[in-house]
Amino acid sequence: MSRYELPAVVVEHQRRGANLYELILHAPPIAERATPGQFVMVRAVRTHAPLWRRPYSILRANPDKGVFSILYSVQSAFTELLAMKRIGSTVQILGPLGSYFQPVRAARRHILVAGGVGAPPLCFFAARLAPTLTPDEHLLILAGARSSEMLVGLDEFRALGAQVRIATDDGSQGYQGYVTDLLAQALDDPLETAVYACGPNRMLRTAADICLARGVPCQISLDAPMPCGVGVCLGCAIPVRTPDGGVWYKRACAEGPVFWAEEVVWQ
Amino acid sequence: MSRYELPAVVVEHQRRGANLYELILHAPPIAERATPGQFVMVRAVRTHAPLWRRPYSILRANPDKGVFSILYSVQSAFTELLAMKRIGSTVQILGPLGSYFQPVRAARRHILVAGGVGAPPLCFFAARLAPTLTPDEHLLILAGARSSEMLVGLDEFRALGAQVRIATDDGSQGYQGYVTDLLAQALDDPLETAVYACGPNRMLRTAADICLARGVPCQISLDAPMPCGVGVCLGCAIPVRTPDGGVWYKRACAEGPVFWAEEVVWQ
Amino acid sequence: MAVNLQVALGRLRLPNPVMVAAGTFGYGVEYRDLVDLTRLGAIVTKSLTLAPRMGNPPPRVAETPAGMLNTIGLQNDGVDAFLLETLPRLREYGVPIIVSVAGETLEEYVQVAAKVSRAEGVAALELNLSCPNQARGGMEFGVSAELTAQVVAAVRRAADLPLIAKLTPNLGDLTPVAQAAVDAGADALSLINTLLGVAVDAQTRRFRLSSKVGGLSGPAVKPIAQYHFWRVRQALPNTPLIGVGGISTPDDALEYILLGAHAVQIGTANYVQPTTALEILDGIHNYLQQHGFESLDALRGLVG
Amino acid sequence: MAVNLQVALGRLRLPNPVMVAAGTFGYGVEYRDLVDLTRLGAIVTKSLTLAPRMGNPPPRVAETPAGMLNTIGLQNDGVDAFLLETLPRLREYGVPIIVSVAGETLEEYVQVAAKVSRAEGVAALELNLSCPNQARGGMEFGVSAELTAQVVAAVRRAADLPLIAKLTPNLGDLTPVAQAAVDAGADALSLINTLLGVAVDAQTRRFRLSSKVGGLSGPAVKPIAQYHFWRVRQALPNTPLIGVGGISTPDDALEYILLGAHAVQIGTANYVQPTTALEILDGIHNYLQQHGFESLDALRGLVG
Ligand SMILES: Cc1cc2nc3c(=O)[nH]c(=O)nc-3n(C[C@H](O)[C@H](O)[C@H](O)COP(=O)(O)OP(=O)(O)OC[C@H]3O[C@@H](n4cnc5c(N)ncnc54)[C@H](O)[C@@H]3O)c2cc1C
Ligand SMILES: Cc1cc2nc3c(=O)[nH]c(=O)nc-3n(C[C@H](O)[C@H](O)[C@H](O)COP(=O)(O)OP(=O)(O)OC[C@H]3O[C@@H](n4cnc5c(N)ncnc54)[C@H](O)[C@@H]3O)c2cc1C
Ligand SMILES: Cc1cc2nc3c(=O)[nH]c(=O)nc-3n(C[C@H](O)[C@H](O)[C@H](O)COP(=O)(O)O)c2cc1C
Ligand SMILES: Cc1cc2nc3c(=O)[nH]c(=O)nc-3n(C[C@H](O)[C@H](O)[C@H](O)COP(=O)(O)O)c2cc1C
Ligand code: FES
Ligand code: FES
Repeated sequence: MSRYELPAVVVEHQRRGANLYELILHAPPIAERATPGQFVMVRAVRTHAPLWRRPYSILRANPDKGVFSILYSVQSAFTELLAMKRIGSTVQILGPLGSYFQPVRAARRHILVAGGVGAPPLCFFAARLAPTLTPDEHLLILAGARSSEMLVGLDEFRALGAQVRIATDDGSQGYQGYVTDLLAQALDDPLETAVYACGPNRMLRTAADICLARGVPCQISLDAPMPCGVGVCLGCAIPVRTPDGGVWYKRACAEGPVFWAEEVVWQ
Repeated sequence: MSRYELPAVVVEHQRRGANLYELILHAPPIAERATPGQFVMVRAVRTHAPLWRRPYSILRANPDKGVFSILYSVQSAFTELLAMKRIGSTVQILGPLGSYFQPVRAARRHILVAGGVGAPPLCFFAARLAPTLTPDEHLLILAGARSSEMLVGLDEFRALGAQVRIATDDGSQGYQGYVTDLLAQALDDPLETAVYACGPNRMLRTAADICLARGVPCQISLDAPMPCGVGVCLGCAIPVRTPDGGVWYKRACAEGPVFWAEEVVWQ
Repeated sequence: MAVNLQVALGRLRLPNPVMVAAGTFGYGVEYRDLVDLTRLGAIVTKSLTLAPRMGNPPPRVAETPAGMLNTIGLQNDGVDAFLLETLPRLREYGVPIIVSVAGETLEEYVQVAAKVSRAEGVAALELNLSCPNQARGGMEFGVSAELTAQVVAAVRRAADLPLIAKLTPNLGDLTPVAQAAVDAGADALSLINTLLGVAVDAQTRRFRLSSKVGGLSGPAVKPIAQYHFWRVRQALPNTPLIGVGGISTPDDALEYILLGAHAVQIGTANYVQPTTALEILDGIHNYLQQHGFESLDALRGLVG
Repeated sequence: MAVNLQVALGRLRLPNPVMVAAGTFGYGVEYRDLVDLTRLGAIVTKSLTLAPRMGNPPPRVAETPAGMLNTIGLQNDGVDAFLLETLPRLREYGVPIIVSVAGETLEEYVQVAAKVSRAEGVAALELNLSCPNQARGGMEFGVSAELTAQVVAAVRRAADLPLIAKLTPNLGDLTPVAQAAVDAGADALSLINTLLGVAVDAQTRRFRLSSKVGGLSGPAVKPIAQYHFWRVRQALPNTPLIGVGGISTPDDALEYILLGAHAVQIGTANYVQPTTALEILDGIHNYLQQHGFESLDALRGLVG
């Protein structure tokens, strides 16, 4: 575990969709150590409201250039302030943090299920996974969003040679309906498949149910409010099954955000 | 009294000194009605901390172009956020507010005493006063600041044909000492003189004392915390003498910020 | 879908639930050029005392994280000047006028209330129980159930107007005071008034307020206000309650309504954005429409 | 000018006045790679109970304006695991360790305290009096002067360590409880713990916390914490007091010291900026130097 708390310079700040922005940050120690699925805690400006840092998944990292980036959508006060950051200014970064996606080596088909702004860690994961695949291994991306212009990272996924299937709530692109419908369909043949998912918790629960029912190994990256991000506040508790069949809490920020689907107790 | 609450677009945002910035805003109704000495209440971003709007004096106004500007120094949370505003973004403006400097028509010498970021309303006043002066009237600016690079508006004052004398605490430009020393000196001959002052309250008190002792009419623009700026909260109380010799409170935002020196009761 | 925003707090009927809080909107008329007064649910005036009051010396206000402290000290023109000069002007807007009544003695409350009740065009009285009680060393009336009952009962007898008791939060448990106020004849309760607070300036090494202690308000207090609101709601399920404290967005107001409020009051937020009450009114209207509620009754108390 | 930052709170001597508050810094070791633990005035551990506790279901935290609500529910590994596994690792840093003791019964406080007092390398105990009292329907021990006195006296007898009583702010007047704690043998007082608060999500129409009510902390509470601090300081001029609540800058800490604090604790701010305590320590040092104070004694209580 190597974590850093440091000011990172904004190298680029680009619009990446209807309401999506990519913030590229110079922070060599983090760029070097980031693993797909991990996140950073971001502090954009010195103000008491919003109070907490916010967690953002790492979208990509270039250790050679010492940069990494995050992708965010402007939703409320924090992201409104984040959107005001100019090139050359700094944001405070704490990271890299948390657990990461583990490639399932026994699988020959890797299905990445991305819901809305859940896509960033899967983009990063796909980018690191693709070059390691053997010719008989497949990478399938199932990307869902409310609407076409909320879809994230499609070009990147395609550039990696992945197959991409799309679902939108409003039918503006691809299948009209939930991305988990596409997952159920893809798992008609569940053999030698592994699933990696990130998105709204409701989607993750459905994805987990689908995979568990079919015996497909599945990793999910969970969302939880995170005051500290480093395991001290115990605010981000996720109920998990203990070996003796009971329930206890793990921390989404420390043991997570990526959990094995069978661990999680949905409430 | 015509006041407006409106979003104003940032037309320009320029560095004007060591830690000084001019924000030029498009807001025709305010540009048209602004009178020197008046201020606007500014809300830069939608956040709960800092909570209050901040009052800023109007530095200049161009009714033809529908723009006016304020000048500020970055001091704490509010001004840090203000400094992040980009051209094309908006700030909420409430104004123009408060009382204004009244040219003393009987005077032949008009002395404007500016302390630090107290200069903006006097710049505006000088700009409106200068063209109205007869050939035998004089405009003298006494500008003080902690240090040379904190001096504001000197070029503008000089461009108006005003005589400018400078005092800095550290002696980095002009006289080393308080600007009120320059005032006392200038009032060796107090005849047919009027004084208009804006700056830290301590400076204003000294200026008021000097003027009152010499029978020189003096208007001062006072600083006070201003939650509302429009006279409803009664937070900005300034003790003043009542006609019957007692003391009562006036509101810095409504009856002020510009008061006649003899009104104010210093505590 | 047409939505109905009218509310009834006992005898008091309001066109909508969004009022402006005492002391944060002047006497009402001050904002007339910036806010369409006719659309407000009600205007609560700044608290009135028998004689004009000068208030406390500056500094009277201090900004705090997401909040502010004030020690205005009840500066006001006195009830007579209000009735003579301000009320007639305010009445013209047709907006329900709730007069906030203050006092340092039981008698002062009664006298102010009696004068107001004889005037025309006042919709209700709100008793500011956070006033310092002269007889008990400046302790707030509202921290004592007994004093609260006395003030409410006495005003009840003196004034035939709907009566709102505004509770102070400066005690551990508000429910006995709330119960006492209702038992003594209050038609509705407003909660909360400001919380006692202190601020220090480390650079000048002084208190930030002339009186050292002041009243805390603003977004910062919302969780505390909602806690007290929720407890009083549980204790008095049938009393109309008015939620006050930290409201600045439609969601803030809706939270109180969900907790069981019949109406809300907007305080400090008026300073930040004078049009807040109207924006909240529009926001509540849209929320009801979007979520398919025909009136506030359907929403009230859903979170309990 | 050399400045001396050492402080003595009765028997408890600390290298400097800046501690991290219970429950906001884990057991201390979690931050070791991000914060130079050896420079802290003291580490207050998260509160320990007799048996391991699972804590409350999520959601456990909610952000509020300039603050946060929490309902962690005393999740902890239990005192035995702490003493066996964590304390030895923490001891290596040489930083004073203050163990926070929690309990749902008087006996639990005593047993936890007794176990800790037999361990090596603990500088003091802090009694978390905001725990729910099982025998009184979950009411906090600390809202009752009588219960507070009982807990403090019993722990005093059971454990020979400097004893800090940490007060709850959830009552109108803390001074009787403070007095009771000191009379019963507390060497020092920490104030305040979190304020009771509620938050609602207007969109989902639910409480934001699983337990509905939680504890409010962060910058928002500073004026309230300083009010209580100031009152207790006046009532108990000779008791060492530790200021807690809303501290995130050197000025915040200095304000408490000016009000008469011997030390301060940093809570919620650790989450926002893990190095806050060290930045505050440096800031206090610079302030003393710039303003020509040789020690904290010269500053303490200048605002009163
Ligand atoms: C491990 C992890 C990784 C993450 N990675 C990413 C990422 O890569 N990209 C990304 O964009 N986000 C990510 N998030 C989410 C991110 O941390 C923020 O929550 C998100 O950016 C919203 O921030 P905000 O402050 O603008 O909105 P918030 O204020 O946090 O609000 C979040 C949502 O709640 C709503 N909301 C706010 N206040 C209220 C209220 N009073 N009532 C009802 N609803 C309300 C807002 O409208 C918004 O939709 C991640 C979260 C986790 C836990
Ligand atoms: C009528 C009027 C006109 C004005 N016109 C102008 C103008 O034209 N230009 C201009 O720049 N300003 C003007 N001001 C002042 C302006 O409103 C702001 O107060 C100023 O910009 C500082 O804002 P801030 O929020 O950044 O700092 P604030 O947070 O308001 O702090 C102000 C000062 O207090 C200090 N401070 C903050 N917190 C603390 C603390 N806890 N302890 C001790 N000190 C603290 C800060 O360091 C800073 O120096 C005017 C004020 C009035 C009343
Ligand atoms: C400057 C100021 C003056 C106030 N004056 C009064 C008053 O005269 N009477 C009263 O009952 N409440 C008064 N209040 C309290 C408010 O009406 C309201 O109860 C409190 O501010 C909490 O609401 P808020 O958080 O929305 O401001 C005042 C509040 C402020 C900030
Ligand atoms: C998530 C969280 C957990 C806490 N746990 C404890 C605890 O176990 N014991 C305790 O005495 N105080 C606990 N506290 C209270 C803090 O120690 C402190 O008293 C309070 O947060 C006020 O300080 P602050 O505003 O600096 O956070 C906790 C606070 C938070 C935010
Ligand atoms: S966010 Fe604090 S423990 Fe996970
Ligand atoms: S700032 Fe509110 S009355 Fe002047």
